[in-house]
Amino acid sequence: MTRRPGADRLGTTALIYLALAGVLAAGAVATAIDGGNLFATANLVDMLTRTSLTGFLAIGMTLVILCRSLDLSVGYTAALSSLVAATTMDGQVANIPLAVAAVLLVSGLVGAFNGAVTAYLGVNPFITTLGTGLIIKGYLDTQYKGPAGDVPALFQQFGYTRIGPVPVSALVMLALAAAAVWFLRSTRTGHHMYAVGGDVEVARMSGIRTGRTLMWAHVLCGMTAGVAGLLLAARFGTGSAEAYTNLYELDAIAAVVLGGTLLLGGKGGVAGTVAGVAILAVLDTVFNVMQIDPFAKDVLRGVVIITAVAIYARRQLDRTARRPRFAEGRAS
Amino acid sequence: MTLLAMRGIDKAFLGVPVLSSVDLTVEPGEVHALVGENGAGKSTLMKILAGVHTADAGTIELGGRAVSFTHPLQAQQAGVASVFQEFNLLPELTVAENVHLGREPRRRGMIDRRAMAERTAAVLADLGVDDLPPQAKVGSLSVAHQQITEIAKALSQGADLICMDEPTAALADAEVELLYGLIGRLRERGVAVLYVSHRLKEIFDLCDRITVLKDGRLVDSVATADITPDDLVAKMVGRRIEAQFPERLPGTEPGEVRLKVAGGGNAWIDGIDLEVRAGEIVGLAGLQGSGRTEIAEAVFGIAPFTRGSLEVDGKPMRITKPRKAIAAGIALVTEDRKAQGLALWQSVRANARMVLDANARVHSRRRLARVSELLAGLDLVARGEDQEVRFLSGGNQQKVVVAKWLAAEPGVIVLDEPTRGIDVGAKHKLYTVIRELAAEGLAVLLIASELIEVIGLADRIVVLHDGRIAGELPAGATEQQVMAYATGRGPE
Amino acid sequence: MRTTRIAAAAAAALGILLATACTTDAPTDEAEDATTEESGDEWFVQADYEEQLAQRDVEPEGDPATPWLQAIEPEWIDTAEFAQEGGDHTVCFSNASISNPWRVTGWITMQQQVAVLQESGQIGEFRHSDAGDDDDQQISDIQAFIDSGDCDAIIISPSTTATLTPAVEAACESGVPVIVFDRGVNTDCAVTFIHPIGGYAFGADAAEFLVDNLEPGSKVLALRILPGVDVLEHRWAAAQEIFADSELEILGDEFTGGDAAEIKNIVTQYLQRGDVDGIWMDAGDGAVAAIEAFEDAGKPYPVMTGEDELSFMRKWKDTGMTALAPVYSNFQWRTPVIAATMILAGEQVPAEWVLPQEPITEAELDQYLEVNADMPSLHYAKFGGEDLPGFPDAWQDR
Amino acid sequence: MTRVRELLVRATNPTATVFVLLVLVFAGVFAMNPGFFEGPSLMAFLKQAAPLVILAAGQYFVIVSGNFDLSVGALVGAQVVIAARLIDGEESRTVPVLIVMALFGIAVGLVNGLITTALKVQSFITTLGMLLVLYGAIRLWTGGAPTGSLSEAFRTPGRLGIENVPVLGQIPWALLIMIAVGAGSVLLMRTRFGRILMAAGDNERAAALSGARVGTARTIAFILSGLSATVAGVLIGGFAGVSAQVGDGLEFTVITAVVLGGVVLGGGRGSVLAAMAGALVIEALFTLFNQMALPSTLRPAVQGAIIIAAVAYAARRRTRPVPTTATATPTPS
Repeated sequence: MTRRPGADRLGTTALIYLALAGVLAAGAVATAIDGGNLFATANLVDMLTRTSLTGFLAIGMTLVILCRSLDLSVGYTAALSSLVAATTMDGQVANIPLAVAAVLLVSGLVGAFNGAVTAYLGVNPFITTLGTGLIIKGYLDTQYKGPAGDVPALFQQFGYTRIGPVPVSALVMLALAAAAVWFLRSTRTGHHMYAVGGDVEVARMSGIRTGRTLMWAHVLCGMTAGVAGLLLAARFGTGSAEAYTNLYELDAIAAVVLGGTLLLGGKGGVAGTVAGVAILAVLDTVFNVMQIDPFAKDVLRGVVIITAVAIYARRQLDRTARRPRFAEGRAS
Repeated sequence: MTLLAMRGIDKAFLGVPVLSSVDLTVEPGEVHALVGENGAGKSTLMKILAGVHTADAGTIELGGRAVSFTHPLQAQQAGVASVFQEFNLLPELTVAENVHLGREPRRRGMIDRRAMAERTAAVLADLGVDDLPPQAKVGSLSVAHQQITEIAKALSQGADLICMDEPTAALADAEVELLYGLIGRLRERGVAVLYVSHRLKEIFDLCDRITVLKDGRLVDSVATADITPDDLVAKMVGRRIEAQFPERLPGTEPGEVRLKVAGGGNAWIDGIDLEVRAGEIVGLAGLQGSGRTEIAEAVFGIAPFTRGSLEVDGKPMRITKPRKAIAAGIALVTEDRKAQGLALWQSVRANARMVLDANARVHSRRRLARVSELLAGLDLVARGEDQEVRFLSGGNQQKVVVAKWLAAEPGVIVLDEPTRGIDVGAKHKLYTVIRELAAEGLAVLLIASELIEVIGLADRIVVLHDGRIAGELPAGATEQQVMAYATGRGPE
Repeated sequence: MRTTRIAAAAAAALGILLATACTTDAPTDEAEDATTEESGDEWFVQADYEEQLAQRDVEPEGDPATPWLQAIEPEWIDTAEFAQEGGDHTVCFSNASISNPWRVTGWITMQQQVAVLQESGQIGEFRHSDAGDDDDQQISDIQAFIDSGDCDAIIISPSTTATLTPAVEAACESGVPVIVFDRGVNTDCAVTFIHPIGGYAFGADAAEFLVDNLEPGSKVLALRILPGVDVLEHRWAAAQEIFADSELEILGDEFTGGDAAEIKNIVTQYLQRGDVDGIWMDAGDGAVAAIEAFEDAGKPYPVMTGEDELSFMRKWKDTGMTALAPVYSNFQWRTPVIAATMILAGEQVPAEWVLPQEPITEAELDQYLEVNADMPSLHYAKFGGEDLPGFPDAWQDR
Repeated sequence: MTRVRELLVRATNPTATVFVLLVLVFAGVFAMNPGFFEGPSLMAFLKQAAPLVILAAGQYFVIVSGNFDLSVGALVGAQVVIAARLIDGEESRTVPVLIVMALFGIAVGLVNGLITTALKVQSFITTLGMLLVLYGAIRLWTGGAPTGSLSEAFRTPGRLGIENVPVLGQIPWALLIMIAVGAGSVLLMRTRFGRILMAAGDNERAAALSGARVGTARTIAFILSGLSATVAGVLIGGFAGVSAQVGDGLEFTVITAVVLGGVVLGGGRGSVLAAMAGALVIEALFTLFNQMALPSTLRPAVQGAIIIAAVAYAARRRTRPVPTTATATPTPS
């Protein structure tokens, strides 16, 4: 009468990785027909590079979505962080630790603001984080008239160095993802995120400090956006306010949902998110290798996201069905 | 020494007083009943004790120490555990994770999953439960096992006082026995139980002391031995209910067959032969999971019959969704009124006319005009028809659900646990209404976990076991006869 | 309890404001180096401004019939080191985006030019990637070109000057000739940097026109697309410079996102509060909506500067208003691919290839409208593709 | 005593908040520029606000039924581009193209609705995907920048009005269309469809068990949103003509407007009139910023802060525990 422990979560994640394999295979076939090789080193490097930025944002986004929240301000936070990083470093290697600390502090505070308004003032996170994004945008537009600050060459290595075909930034992203998986599984705060997203009243009645848990998710989400900002600074060599125009937040949400995390919270995880990020990166690389029109890319992305979620939804329906007691006969 | 002493507790919501100057004392090892009509303030008092709400005034002492809770966690740490009326479980998590939610054991700062599983197994063993694996996902469990998980959760907190709000509301009689056993064990271990229930039988079976609340005020606190059930009811409602079940109304005679199922079955039920005549009340009895609700769902097209035939008023029907059932003149008052019956943020009126609004085939101006009359006829207590139903008590909410279905003037009405979790006054009103419906010529199919209801109201009782009809009994059957079929033992 | 929560939230908010404010107290390099004027605008570099204004009067070298091959004060450099045998070279192009009509027009022109060069066998494969205005994406795109090792030349139209600098440097280091056009980068490692005179000249052309054609004391409204984009900021910086020395009153400068509805809203609101005599725009997008705002409010047409976008020029012709179409030469999109073939053939190219950039005046209006009579309204008059084989269909059927 | 309390409750309920806010913002505008309330400038304000108000009505149906529609901005843009390309300056094509646009709006809504209700994809994802598809497809079709041009007849509703009206000057067609859409929406919410939509947003299961076609009602809501985007597209295109950026970011503005109107994301609560008032507040706020000559760059920040504050104010009542008891005294029986 009971299923194998953990079979569910594993099953969903396995499905996502299966989907990733499928996308890779389909992409490889498509590029091969087109006369290319998706697994050429250059393309592999390209794929891995593209995972890092969305990856950082999507890891934090997974935490807030697990808590049944949302963060539409991460793109703005990342842009702000890139400027904080670049202006604090100001070309000096010695300033790097200070800059990293400043970025984590600022981005964490942005997250704390989102979390506090959402958890304690009862504002829908969609509105909270949209508003926060606007506030940061106003600040950036007023304060910075363009790129500012100077990132020393040493720190730019974060954005450009590779170990073999694997960019350092992708390794850092994977390490952070591993840490997030551990965090969700092995710490109380992480474990409680599932409870808060699953049913906030139940969580509260069980003695979980739900507001604090939600705060933590938002703070960590802010901080991963900060790390994304550090990566932007490393790759740009400077800080850029304009980075917010790229709608990174929607990419991150798409990756999380592609990764099988329920937008309604309480179910999913970072392992799936990494696969979701990878699927988007593979698509981008395939589109690039095949020279697909940039506007066709948007169309295909939209279709892929909807299709994937429709498939997950179908599985979800099957799963919630009661177990039958009698064999089905013909209809009356 | 007194375990719990609450004194002078006041609480108001939005300026409306819910509790005024309530006192409650509980001794160690005592099973203490908290009774009163819905809206009397029992749940609020319990939630204050659990740290869900904070009292506006008054003091709480636990083991002689003054305490003040602003969060459920503080109550748990002080030794007060609670089992609420609605299940407080997360279906996506395992039994072990649910039992330890908010208090996960840690080793070197990390959650110790092995310890979690071991401790859960130990608590379950302590409760004498051996068929519930700690790693099972709660969403896949039966209602009874979920209830056990709830109690295990409360117990594992090492509580001195366990509050239970309607713990048997979702349980069939056999499962209630299991709960009796658990409470007995708790009492032996010196754990006090604060027991909120509407079921007088349980209260007199289990409890040492009874505290009665009415309209947010303390009426009395007496030893169970010193009071009779009739007196207790009188204290709760302030008036004596002469007969618990109203007599059949004169002139109510079974007429034509309005609902007929022959050989009905689907994945959960099989071989269902059932007839309900106009003016007849047929009771469906059986243990939790025996297929009672599944029959209701099949008749109403939620999980339709895939085998057999179904006739309404002599016409064969294929009812594959609720719309078709409604068009055929069938109504279903569902088991869970908050999840399935009401749009809580909408007004009384919007809810009461929902079936008419949703179905062009039953909508008419005449029926719309009758809605107010129906609500009044059910003795609805509300500030007005514009009031949102979430502000109503459980009993009044249920009256809105009934009104919503009666507005469509059905020929067949299926009532699934219509009196679950509602106060005595509202219960009695519903019993009367059910009798009146039969008198008007409706075919009534009544499902209830409380056998006494089925026995007291039904003209015939169909007993289910394991998805099949185990037997049929006439009016006036005894509980023993019903249980014999329900447990699969056959006729006594 | 409630108040403490609100207080906590407020404290968090305050913390953020404080923290963000602190980090920017230190003045940035650019602000210190760049600002020589009182204006305090960090986008204004006096030397560049003066150079561009002067370049407007320099006669470019080369045939005026092919302005995309002309160059102002070129410093020719040798490219023999990049010369390769044979033809069919693989040329790679990393495009910032085609997210506005100006870039769409240019991109068509470039593709038509490539077709010609492919026909002649000079270019074999032409690969391109589009970063959709995302700097990080473009860095990846450029890296992908470098890593593939297939490119004989890399053309880059950077999305943002400062942020693409490291990626362009990396491209240079790969040994492949790099050609940058449109926006620049903060390095001169590219073999050639192709651009029209620039934003200061554009902004100054427009501002001077308003100063010349309006009475002293007239009121001018400035409409801008976005903050923070260098080519646009330079235009406004130059205009501010010129307006500061004039007796025109600047009512305000508003960001419109290039959205016609937004432009019309803003202009309408200004007209409600009083007269507007002149409109200065940093790009032509939505210029017609601004003119319509005057029509709908029943006000006389302003003296106006837009761009060489046809919808504006046609409206200008229809209304007979006093106007100027400053130009940010769209034909520059032809030059990079030609430059690539020149470099791969070992021919000399200018180190900084400054293309001519002349506004369209009322005198030339009819001529340009006639040439482009069949072109869509969001086409640019000085697109310079009239002699390409795909003309006119390629630009008409987009 | 009770009356006073009831009045207080009414004044502070989320729906009333938006009207208070509207009065405050208008008072601010009046303080800056008393001339704003003269006929012509007020009419100009309403003309320019009409598209957002109409979009808010469409978005309201979707939100109150428990969904989101993030695709409206892209749809507005797509409609304007489609109109320009298909009309291409020919007056005679105006009406056929308007019909094509209406069909396209219905089709987009239908697809959104079917994917959301039949395939059970979260509407946030459905409409985000639709946003990407529309954005890409329309540019793919036109090669990146809009082509063609609109006819004068097409531009009439968005640009012109009844001229020479005393005091007011011009009564814009857009205003009349806005009033018609508003009245239609209010009436629609009072029909059985409106009640079912509301019930479906509040408790999907209860509505379905009452026999409501929840999926159909929600799909119709998406279609109404698609149609409102079409009308808004006609007005915006008419007002200002074609540009490449039409509609960009409108989805977030309009959702903000609806939420400012006290409509709760998640469904089942709020009135369509308040949602439209929310859109007026947003437009009035932009006007206020203009009147104050607030630096352009700072405006998003002020806007963001006001939105958070307003929604937090409206939410503060909802976060209180809900009383579970009847608040009336029982009638003697």
